[in-house]
Amino acid sequence: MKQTGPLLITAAGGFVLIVAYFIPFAQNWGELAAIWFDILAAVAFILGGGNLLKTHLKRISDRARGWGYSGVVVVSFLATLFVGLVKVGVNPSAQFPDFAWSGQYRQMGSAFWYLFQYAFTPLTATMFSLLAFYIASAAFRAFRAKNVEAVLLLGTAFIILLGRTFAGVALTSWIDPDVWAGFAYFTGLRLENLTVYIMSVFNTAGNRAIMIGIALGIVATSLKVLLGIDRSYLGKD
Amino acid sequence: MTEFIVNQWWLVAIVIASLIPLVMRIVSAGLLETLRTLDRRWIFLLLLWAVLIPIYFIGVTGRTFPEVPSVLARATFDEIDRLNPGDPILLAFDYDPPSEGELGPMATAFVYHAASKKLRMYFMALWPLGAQMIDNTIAKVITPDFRDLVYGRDYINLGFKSGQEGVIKVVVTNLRELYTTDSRGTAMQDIPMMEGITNIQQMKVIVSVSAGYPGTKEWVQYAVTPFPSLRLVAGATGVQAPLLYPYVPRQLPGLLGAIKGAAEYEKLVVDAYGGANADPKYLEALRRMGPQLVAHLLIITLIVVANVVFLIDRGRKR
Amino acid sequence: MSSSLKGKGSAKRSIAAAVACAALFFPALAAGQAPAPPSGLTARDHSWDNGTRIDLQWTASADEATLRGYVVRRRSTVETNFSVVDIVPAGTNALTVGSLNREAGHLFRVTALGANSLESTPAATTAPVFPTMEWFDGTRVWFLFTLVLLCGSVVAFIVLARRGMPLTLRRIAGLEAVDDAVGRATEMGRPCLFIPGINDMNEIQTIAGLTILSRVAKTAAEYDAKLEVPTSKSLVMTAARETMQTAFLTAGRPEAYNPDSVYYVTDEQFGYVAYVQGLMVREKPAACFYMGSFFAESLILAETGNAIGAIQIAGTAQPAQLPFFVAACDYTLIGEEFFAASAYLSGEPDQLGSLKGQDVGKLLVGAGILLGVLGATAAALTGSAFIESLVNFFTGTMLT
Amino acid sequence: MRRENVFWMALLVIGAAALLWRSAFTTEGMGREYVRAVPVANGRWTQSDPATYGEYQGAEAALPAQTEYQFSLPRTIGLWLAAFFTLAIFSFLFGDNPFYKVAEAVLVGVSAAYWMVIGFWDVIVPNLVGKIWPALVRAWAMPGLSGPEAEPSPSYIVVLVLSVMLLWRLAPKGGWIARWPLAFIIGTTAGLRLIAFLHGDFLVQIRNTILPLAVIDGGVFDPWLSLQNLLIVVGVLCCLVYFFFSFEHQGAVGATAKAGIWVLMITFGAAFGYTVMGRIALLAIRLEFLLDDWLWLIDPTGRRVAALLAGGGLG
Repeated sequence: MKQTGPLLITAAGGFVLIVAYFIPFAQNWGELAAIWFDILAAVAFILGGGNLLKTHLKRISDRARGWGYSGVVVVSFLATLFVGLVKVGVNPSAQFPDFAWSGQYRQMGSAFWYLFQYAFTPLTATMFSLLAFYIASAAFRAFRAKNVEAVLLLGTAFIILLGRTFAGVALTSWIDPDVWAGFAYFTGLRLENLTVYIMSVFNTAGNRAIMIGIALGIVATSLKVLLGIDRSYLGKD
Repeated sequence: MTEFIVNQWWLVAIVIASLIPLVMRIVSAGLLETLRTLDRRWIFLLLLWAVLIPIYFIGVTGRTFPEVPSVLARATFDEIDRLNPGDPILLAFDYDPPSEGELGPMATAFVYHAASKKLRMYFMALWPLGAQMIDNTIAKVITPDFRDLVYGRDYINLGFKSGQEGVIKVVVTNLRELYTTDSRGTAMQDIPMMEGITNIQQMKVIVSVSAGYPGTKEWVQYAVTPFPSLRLVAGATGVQAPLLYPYVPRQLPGLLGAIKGAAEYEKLVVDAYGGANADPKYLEALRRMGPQLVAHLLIITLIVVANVVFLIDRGRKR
Repeated sequence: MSSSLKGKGSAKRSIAAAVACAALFFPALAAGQAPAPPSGLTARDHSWDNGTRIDLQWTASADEATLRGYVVRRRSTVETNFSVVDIVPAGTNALTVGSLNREAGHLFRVTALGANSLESTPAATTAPVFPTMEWFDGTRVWFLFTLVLLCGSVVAFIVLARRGMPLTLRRIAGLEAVDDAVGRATEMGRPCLFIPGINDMNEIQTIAGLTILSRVAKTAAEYDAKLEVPTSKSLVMTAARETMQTAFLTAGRPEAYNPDSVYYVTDEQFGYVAYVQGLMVREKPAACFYMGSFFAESLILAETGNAIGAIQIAGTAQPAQLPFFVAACDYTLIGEEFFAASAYLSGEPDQLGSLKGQDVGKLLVGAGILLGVLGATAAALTGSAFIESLVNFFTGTMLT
Repeated sequence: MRRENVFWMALLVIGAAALLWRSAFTTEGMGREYVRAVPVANGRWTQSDPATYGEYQGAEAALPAQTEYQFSLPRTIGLWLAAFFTLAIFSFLFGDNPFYKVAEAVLVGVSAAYWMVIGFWDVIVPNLVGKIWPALVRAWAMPGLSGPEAEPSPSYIVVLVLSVMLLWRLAPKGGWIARWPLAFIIGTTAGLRLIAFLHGDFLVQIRNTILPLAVIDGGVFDPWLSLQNLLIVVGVLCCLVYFFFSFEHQGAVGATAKAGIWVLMITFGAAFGYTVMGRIALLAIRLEFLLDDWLWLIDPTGRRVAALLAGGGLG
């Protein structure tokens, strides 16, 4: 029961949705399943949030290395949760001024908005911007002409990098039919055009093949899940 | 340039001072050895200066690099520019603050273009934070510069709906099924510009500004593929753009890739509607192309240097 | 082929423009007589559909030879004005109107459009027609065919493999390295880190990643290595715990399983990566596995892992992130290889059979592309309408 | 390395001192936020919209005792915090340090709660409670709920049951019950994705690859477009061969697979090049924040130039 039940639910859920795709009156079941998933994922936040609290409270009580930072996690977590759920500092919606809870929880000027604007946004955006540095160091370290594959990888990146800036355009702007009529046949070699060709030919071909392969991989994986061949996440006993 | 260096001597001093340890290292250990064992933090520092100095330079002097719009940027521009005043246009903003740097200028330019053309704008978002991005863009463009446009008559924020691509599937045939109110909670029947609008197929153009899933790809898959008469143009991040090229031009007639695409489109819009002294806030991407250029050149130099060192070493081994 | 499509579209548009011009600006200039009207307009529900289509049929106008085409108009019972649905070229006498509302009845009018841009009196339907919904969507019958073909080949090879059909497979670099990496971490006395991507359980890549986790966890249990799995989604945490527990049980060391080694961090992509990045420089794992759906964080993880000198094995089906993994990791499973990895790692016959089935799928794709390309080329070279219609049937009906 | 660290610390201290001096003792100043009071709901509340220093100066010049534009202390504190967080994250590039650890802890705590709050107000309230008990939600948080949305949907009871089963894990016994909703999620995901990828990506990509190898436009043979089509078709086929699992990559198959890898490498190189652009822009916007919003060193959009507010021409 503990294992066959979930296996049956998996198979039934999946096959019903596959069949529903061909039956007009059931065609919106897929969307319904997606909405249900969102609800379940939102409910699961209780598990995740609880786990987060548990992990960090344990570190604090154990006085584990760096427990002070766990304290910061717990405080910022609980504070944000409280001001967001209780809508601290949120005015009712202008449409319904008599409904105290009708305001948007992320309304400008509310406590939750302050946290969003001055903590969440700068922190996430700066984390994201670290990528600029990492990309430079990766380019320096990994792009070495060790073999044909590596040469193609770095050569293409090189052309795109140049072709997408003003400098690249200037570099090959001498290939101009106005300079010499014969250049009319070679304008394709101008960097900005070369970039477009690489994107529309090789990039298209490569991505298409990858996408076709991925679709086949997803078909096989989904089937294995539905047939109960892949089932490690359903536990044992 | 010289004037800039003289006036901002302190910045020059900081940059030079910060590089002194590296120079000392090169002097003591030799250039090749330094490069071979280069601490990646030196690369980080070089990149920081490569981005920061151009920003500062452009910020002080106000100069930008010229942009030549590419075919795709022009195609995007034309898709919107051929519309007539009052035509409905859907603006789907599926991104969040971390992608603001790339997509913010595009969103601004799209709204500026649509507002200048007096199109009826319907905003919606599949990302929770997209609704915020819509409000920000409206506050940046429409509220200060198009005071004659009225909310509910000329533009509307339908807000965020959860359900990812499921939302697209539904609104393509029946908008009212999911959207009974706008983001402010006003019922649909009380909004003048919603009269007669029952689904997304009535939009003349769909503009998708997206940073990932769900985004432009899902709009192609679930809106344009089943209803090929829909016209979709997109602004995408540099990461997303290569994945969208396979859809160009049949399913996706216009595509702006990364800050470069934004700068090209910005230029087209500002040239057409901004006048001689365009508000600098509409030139954000053009300004950002400066640091872009220098950083690109730095990365190219790094690749070249790394390969020279690599080839010298390989030559010695043989 | 694409040019012919374009041609048709622009012809339609130019006719529409002509109609508009004639009607709006030059009513007096369009001298001459309106053409004879079409007749006998019938409207019937389109069979085997999802209730959005109606088939129209009419008898040609007597002036068919000189016509520009027919203008089809529609209005539902809740609307007051007719609106143009389509303008079809002369010689056509049927049209399927789509995207209709099932709740309302629909009325149609067809007029002939003369060479002088004058329209005839309309042929009209009298009673409103309702599109009805059948129990099977006939437009998807070819898709059903493809589905059965592909799923069938996967299932068939799974069955064959169970019956003992010998299977040979090519090597995938990187998969052999999984066990070695865990082993090395054990020797060095340092932990292993497994990142199952940042998407939730509604993503097949996450599920595929967890299947690989079960193998990594089993090896870790055997070697007695420490394995840490921070997750970005609560549901993934739940599923990963089940996976780990099962793996430790299979390895015969259920007592070594520590549920706290799988934990939730935050749903926010960059919050998660900020945490993992910090974790990596502080705990210095010797082996890092990135298996699942990744976005911008891929390079942050891979570069940090590189800086601490960890062995890194990545697998994802996010094409945008593959370049970064390829550049910064020791081994990368590209796209389909990632989905194949669990089959390779388990070595069970049914798993390997599914790989054969995928290969048959690729053979079919290759054959289909070759046939289609040959047909399209032949159509372009010979200009044969028959071949073109065959190709159009293939791309427009079978492949939609 | 030691000496270098001392050098860096010295640079940082000098820099910080210069900033403080500039903020406190010069006319330019730095890092202040201003707001504009806007009445909402017929004047029942005032909302503070962001305003610029330039607007404030303009308003002050026009009417010295005005109250519409004001200096905002909470937002100024927020701005300085944001700048601190930005620098703290950047400091990780130099090495792990207490500033980064604090920023990381705040980020984890705030963002985890942030997504929970979104899940509660945007998913659970409208899509679960609102479907099962719409009257409650209308009377409480969503007075605008109306039409078919306001009808109770009994099928959502199923989700409620699944939710309870999912949370059963917290109970001391019967944790396996939580596997049922998990099985439901995984099963429906497998079914949905199988169909979506096959119908969306798979067929579309095959269809788009069926291109004529000889392009004849208006009766004229177009060699470039023909070559382009040929390269695309051959490229796709070679890459597909690379993904074959049944054959060792030797002989002709090996050569084709090799060509496939080459196409893939070009694809990856192109994607890499493209991404660099995006990432630099992200760094640029953070540095713009530091230089413009916080330090007031540059002012590309003229936000600190006193503007004449009356009239305010249209764009």
